[in-house]
Amino acid sequence: MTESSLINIAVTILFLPILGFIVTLLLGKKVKKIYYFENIILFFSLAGAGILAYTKLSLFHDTAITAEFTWINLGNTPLLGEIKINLGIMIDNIAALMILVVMLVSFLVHIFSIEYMRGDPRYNRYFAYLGLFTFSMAGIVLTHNILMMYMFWELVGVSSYLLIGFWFEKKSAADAGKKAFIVNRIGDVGMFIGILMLFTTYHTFTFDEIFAQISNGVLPFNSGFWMTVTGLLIFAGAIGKSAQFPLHVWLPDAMEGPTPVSALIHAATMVAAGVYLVIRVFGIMTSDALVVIATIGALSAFIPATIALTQNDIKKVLAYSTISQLGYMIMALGVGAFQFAFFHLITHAFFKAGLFLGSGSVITSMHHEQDIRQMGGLRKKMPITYYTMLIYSLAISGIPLTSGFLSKDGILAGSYAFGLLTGNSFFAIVGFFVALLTAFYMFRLMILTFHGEPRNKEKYEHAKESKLVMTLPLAVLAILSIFIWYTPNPFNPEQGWLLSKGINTHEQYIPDNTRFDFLTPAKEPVIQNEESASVMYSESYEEAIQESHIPTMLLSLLMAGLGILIAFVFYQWKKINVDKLVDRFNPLYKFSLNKWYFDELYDATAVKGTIGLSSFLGKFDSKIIDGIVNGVATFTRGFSSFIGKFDNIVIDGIVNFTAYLSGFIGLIFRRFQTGKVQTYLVFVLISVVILLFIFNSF
Amino acid sequence: MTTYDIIFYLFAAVTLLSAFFVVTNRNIVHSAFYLLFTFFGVAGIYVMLGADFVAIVQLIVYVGGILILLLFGVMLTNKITNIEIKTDSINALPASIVLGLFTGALGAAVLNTNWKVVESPAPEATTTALGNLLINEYALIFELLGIVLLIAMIGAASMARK
Amino acid sequence: MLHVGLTHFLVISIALFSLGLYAVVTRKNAVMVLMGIELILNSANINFIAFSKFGNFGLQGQLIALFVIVLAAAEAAVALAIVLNIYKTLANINVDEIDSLRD
Amino acid sequence: MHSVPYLSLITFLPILGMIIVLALPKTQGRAIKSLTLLITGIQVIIAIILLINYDYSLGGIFEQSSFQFVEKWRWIDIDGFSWLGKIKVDYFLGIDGISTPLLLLTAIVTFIATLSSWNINKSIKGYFALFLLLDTGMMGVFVALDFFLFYIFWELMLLPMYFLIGVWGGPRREYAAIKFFLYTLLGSVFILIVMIGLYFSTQETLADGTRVFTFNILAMMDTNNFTPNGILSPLNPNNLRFIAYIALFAGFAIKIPMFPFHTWLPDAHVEAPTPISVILAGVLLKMGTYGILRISYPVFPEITKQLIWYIALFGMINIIYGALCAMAQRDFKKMIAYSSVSHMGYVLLGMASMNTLGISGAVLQMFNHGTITAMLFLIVGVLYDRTHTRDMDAFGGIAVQMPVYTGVVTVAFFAAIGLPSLSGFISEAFVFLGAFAVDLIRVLTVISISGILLGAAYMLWALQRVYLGKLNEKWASLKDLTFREYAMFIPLALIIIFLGVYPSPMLDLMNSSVNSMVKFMADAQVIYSSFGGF
Repeated sequence: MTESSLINIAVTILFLPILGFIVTLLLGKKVKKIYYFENIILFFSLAGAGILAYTKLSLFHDTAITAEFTWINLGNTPLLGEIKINLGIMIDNIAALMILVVMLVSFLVHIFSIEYMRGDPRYNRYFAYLGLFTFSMAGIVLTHNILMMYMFWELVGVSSYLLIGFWFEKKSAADAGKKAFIVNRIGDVGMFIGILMLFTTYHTFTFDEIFAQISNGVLPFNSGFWMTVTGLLIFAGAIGKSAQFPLHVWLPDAMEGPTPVSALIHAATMVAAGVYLVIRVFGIMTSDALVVIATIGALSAFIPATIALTQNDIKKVLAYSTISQLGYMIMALGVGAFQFAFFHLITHAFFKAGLFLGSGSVITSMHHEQDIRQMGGLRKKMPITYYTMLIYSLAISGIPLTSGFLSKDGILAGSYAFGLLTGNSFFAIVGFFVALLTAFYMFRLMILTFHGEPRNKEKYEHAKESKLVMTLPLAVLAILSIFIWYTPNPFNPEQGWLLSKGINTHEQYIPDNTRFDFLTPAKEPVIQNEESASVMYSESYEEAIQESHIPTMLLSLLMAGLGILIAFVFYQWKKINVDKLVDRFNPLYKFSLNKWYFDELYDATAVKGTIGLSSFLGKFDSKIIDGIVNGVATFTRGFSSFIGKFDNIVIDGIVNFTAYLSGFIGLIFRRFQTGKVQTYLVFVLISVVILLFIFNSF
Repeated sequence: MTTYDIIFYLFAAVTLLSAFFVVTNRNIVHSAFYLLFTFFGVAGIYVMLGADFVAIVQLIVYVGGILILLLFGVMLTNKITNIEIKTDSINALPASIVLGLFTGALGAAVLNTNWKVVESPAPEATTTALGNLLINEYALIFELLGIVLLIAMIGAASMARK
Repeated sequence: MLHVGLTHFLVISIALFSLGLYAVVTRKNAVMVLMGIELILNSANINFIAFSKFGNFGLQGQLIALFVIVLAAAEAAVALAIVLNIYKTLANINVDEIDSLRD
Repeated sequence: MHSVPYLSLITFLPILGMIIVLALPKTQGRAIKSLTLLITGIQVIIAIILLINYDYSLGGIFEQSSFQFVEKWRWIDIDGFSWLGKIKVDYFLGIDGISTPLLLLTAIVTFIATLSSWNINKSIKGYFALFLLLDTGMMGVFVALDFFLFYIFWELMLLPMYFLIGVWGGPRREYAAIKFFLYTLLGSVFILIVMIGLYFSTQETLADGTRVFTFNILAMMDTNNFTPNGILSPLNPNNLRFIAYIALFAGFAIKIPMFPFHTWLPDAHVEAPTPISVILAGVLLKMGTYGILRISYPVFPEITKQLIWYIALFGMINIIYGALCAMAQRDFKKMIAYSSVSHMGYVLLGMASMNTLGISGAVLQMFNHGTITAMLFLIVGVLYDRTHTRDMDAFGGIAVQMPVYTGVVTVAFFAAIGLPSLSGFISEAFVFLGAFAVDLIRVLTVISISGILLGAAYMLWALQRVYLGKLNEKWASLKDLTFREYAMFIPLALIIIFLGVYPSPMLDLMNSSVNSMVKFMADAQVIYSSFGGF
């Protein structure tokens, strides 16, 4: 297995899904069973991704494999110098792991969808879109330059648009797709500006070349401030895609799409792309930028968690939970706990995808009922779904022996250590508090759905366990949510292969004075290409992490336990009357139930403002600008008619007088005007005779 | 008075008298018949002037063609059954006066002019000479006339057909 | 009376011309107008031939007269077609009543 | 080597077609249409032949030797009148990397427009005769290198356009046609004035050593050719070059159309029949920007340099203003028309950058916008043909009824939004990359980028209102695309996708010329500054 064959595999798994997309889309009408083609392709992609990840991590562990070709070559240009745009593939450990996760989840969702979507009139097209999405996502993961990433970034947005609005007959679905795309675009605009700044400064889009130049001290506009700005602009893309505060509003609406799509795109992969992006460009984030990122992450973790407490739609709860968990990851990046962010990305991908698929299973058996108040008692009817979902819920709450515990604990430890090192313990506090909220709302969801008495008897009677094609993916994901895949020690992930070998860090490339002290390694990095985990942190940070490990673990366990306990007290044992509590804190409840009024706020400001401005400008254009044009025309016409009148009255007056005179004379001669040719001829003759006599020469 | 003179006056009288009747007769069919005599008279005058071929052509074309055409015109534009084919005249008085003056003026001009007359003996037969002229010096005009005739024929036919 | 010469022919020509003109000017019927025109053409022809004989121009005058005859034929045909057309359109060939030109 | 006068052929072939069309009897509608299709098809073939024989290394722009397929001979040559001086006008055609893409575009768009004209039923003969005349005018503008000739072609396309809108248009066609005509005529007057001014300021040296005034555009770029006292000569300290530049720019700006001269466009588009809208947006708008690149820029490099901030400003206004106005429209076609205003703003912005990226982006955007907007107007046309309304709120759920058509629509709309992998993205990205690199207009560029957000907003909104949602029962019997409509859409869609995935062929085509132009503009600053005054 050589590097070039790895590249070949990567290219193959990148382009297989687009082949699936094209074939399935074009033949979808004609061949009923064409969706098998897409599924088979996905299977091969998954196999390729498995081989790729395994080979990369075992054989080429320390090298990043890249391959590129020149896409656009403008040659040596007069003012800008050499301009060449290369596209290419980079496979480092992170990309290899990520592609595996993407393909795995994608494959499972494909399988799940075969049953879930059965009977849909656009069945084949659904799979085609999934293919398009998988292709775009693979592109994001495998690229070695930011332009290509942006391109696939947008393509992911489109496939998300198409899939959210898949049932476009429903207005809410079409609206949600549009909202998702546009809100994402807001972030993308920022990202695009960031890309412009990078390109203008470095004349390349390739990550490695940019990093190399930054290491040499070349900064945008030669200032650390602009480096921060550039980093944050790029991060704006992540805000949009990962549905971070303040652009998180699209994700809950995106739940209008089919549930497997929510699992794939809006839980596991696409929304994680933002995190992936920040990981990719982590090397250019200055300390200021990181603080902003961490703050955004913390807010995004906190706000949706509070909203999730009161939501009644099973998918909405999960959507807000997703935002919250993504906020965790972003916050982890901000506080420098880079590898835990990625770790959490992977574990979250599995258990959140599982949660969504599980909810999908519930929703199908309940005949498309999504309101948890109508459920209850489903545990007996759907045991497999129940137990798998229980595992996911434990994982997301951070209970030991699950994967979620490992990664979440790492993030909390990171923020704790950050607090220790910088004295800023805000992120740690938020982190722990959100852990409590997470445990609470997840178990609220579980209890309301599966425990207790069925609240809607009729639907309950018809509910039954889903078929094997649907439960199998659930089982696979549940198994993947167990700690054992990541580390042998369920309490210390650092010993696992994933963190010790799998996830390597880039170094930070920005000048020392713009980074956090703890991100400055004590010793010089050894060799450029050699990636090893210890490169980026200072020794003090290592110590702080060690120090915070035990307290974090205990505290987070406490929080999770507390959250679960409260949930049981409220909903299972009903020791406290929830309704009374709601009445008591009605404003707060309303605030949370209405999602902090973000939609209303944006509607009232940005949307109304833009539409107002546009309709104003539309009127302005047709009334004022066009009015001026028409006014000029009218004026010209008026002026010309005035001139015409002047002409008529004064100038023409003179003429008319002459005319009148001649008319008077004409009056006399009018009699001659008979219209009879012969009479004219007589006049001619008369004239000839007269002339003859006048000029007579005889 | 030679015989030539007598014959001349005869023809002149025929021509002018019949022309007068053409002009003054109120019955249009009669006018047409008088016109026949006028043409004969003119043809005679042509012979007097030594233009025998033109005289023949005059007879053939005018008498045989144009007059028939005119008669057809008369008959097609008036209902045959109702032979109220008399036509009035207008402007008779002023026209007479003016034309009188006009004729007087012309006549005065002709009579008062001292014409330089170079009598050329008329050739015995003009046909050959005219033919030569037509296909040599005047070939183009000859051709053009043919075209004009063709066009006139087509035009007349198409106009009358509508 | 003198020996018949150029002047005689010219006088006849003038007389014919005047009579033709009179017809053209005074007669109402369009066919009559055409007849007048024929008279005028004939008078012109007499002139041509007379000058041809007395002016020593050879046969050219006669030739022109021939041309005139040809053109007269063409003219008669076209004019009659027009008259017929007018008659069809207006049911009238009285020239004095056809005065649409006036308006 | 190129003994075949391809450029004359491609330019005057439609005239030949027009004569044949005029000779054909009125009743032969099919024959007339087929003939026009044949003629435009041959034009596409000629354009491809040109492309195959094109030498990518030659720059063009300012020297005749690096133009290709040049045809030059004396056309008007008057020396007889002493009071008039000598008037010599060349028949001078040639193409370089800036005009070739547009020539190709014109050929393609005209061909597609012919297909789309198939259901014209009102006096077919007149329509296609005018259509072909218009074709000649458009081709001529892109190949002419003599200002006089350029102007003739420029005017030549005005008249057919007037009639095509005024006779075959919608209910308010007379108003729209007059507005279009007067507006463009106003622009033409500006151009004419400047043309005459330049003529009397430029002298070309003939082979026998005498110097004569010239309309040769390339000669106008060479500072050696300026007369000392010419009114537009930089050698004249009291020259009026600044005013002339503004006038010329305004003349071209009307055609683009640049804010605030854009109001003829929505009216003309709304009233024009579909194929004419396609040509209007696909080709005619490009003439404005092409004129600026071909004439304003290299003839007045020093003033261009002074004014780039304003050009960029107007570009920005066009982008944002056009987008916001588009958002406010209910009329589908009007919305697309305003989107054209917005998209042409990118061209202006790219040109203002005066570097390779920006100008390449601008030229590419001209081409891409030509294809994309052609597709958009065809899309409206398809819907209008079937429903006879363009009110977006009257539709809804068309996607259910016409899935293939909606697929096409999605491709076109996303191309207009600037989705990567479709051609619109590349040109917009290049424009922004180029403009961002210039310090002076960076802020404007950043503001302009919000245009891609607004673009997405109005396009998706329209997509939703017309195609998504519940099917309006009124349209439950609509038929999906016909074979002819496939033939219109598929080539355009393929071009859009191909250039989105692999834009290099087009960029390579223009690269030498763009570089040569950038270099010329940069070098000219030095030369012109030596004249003083600036």
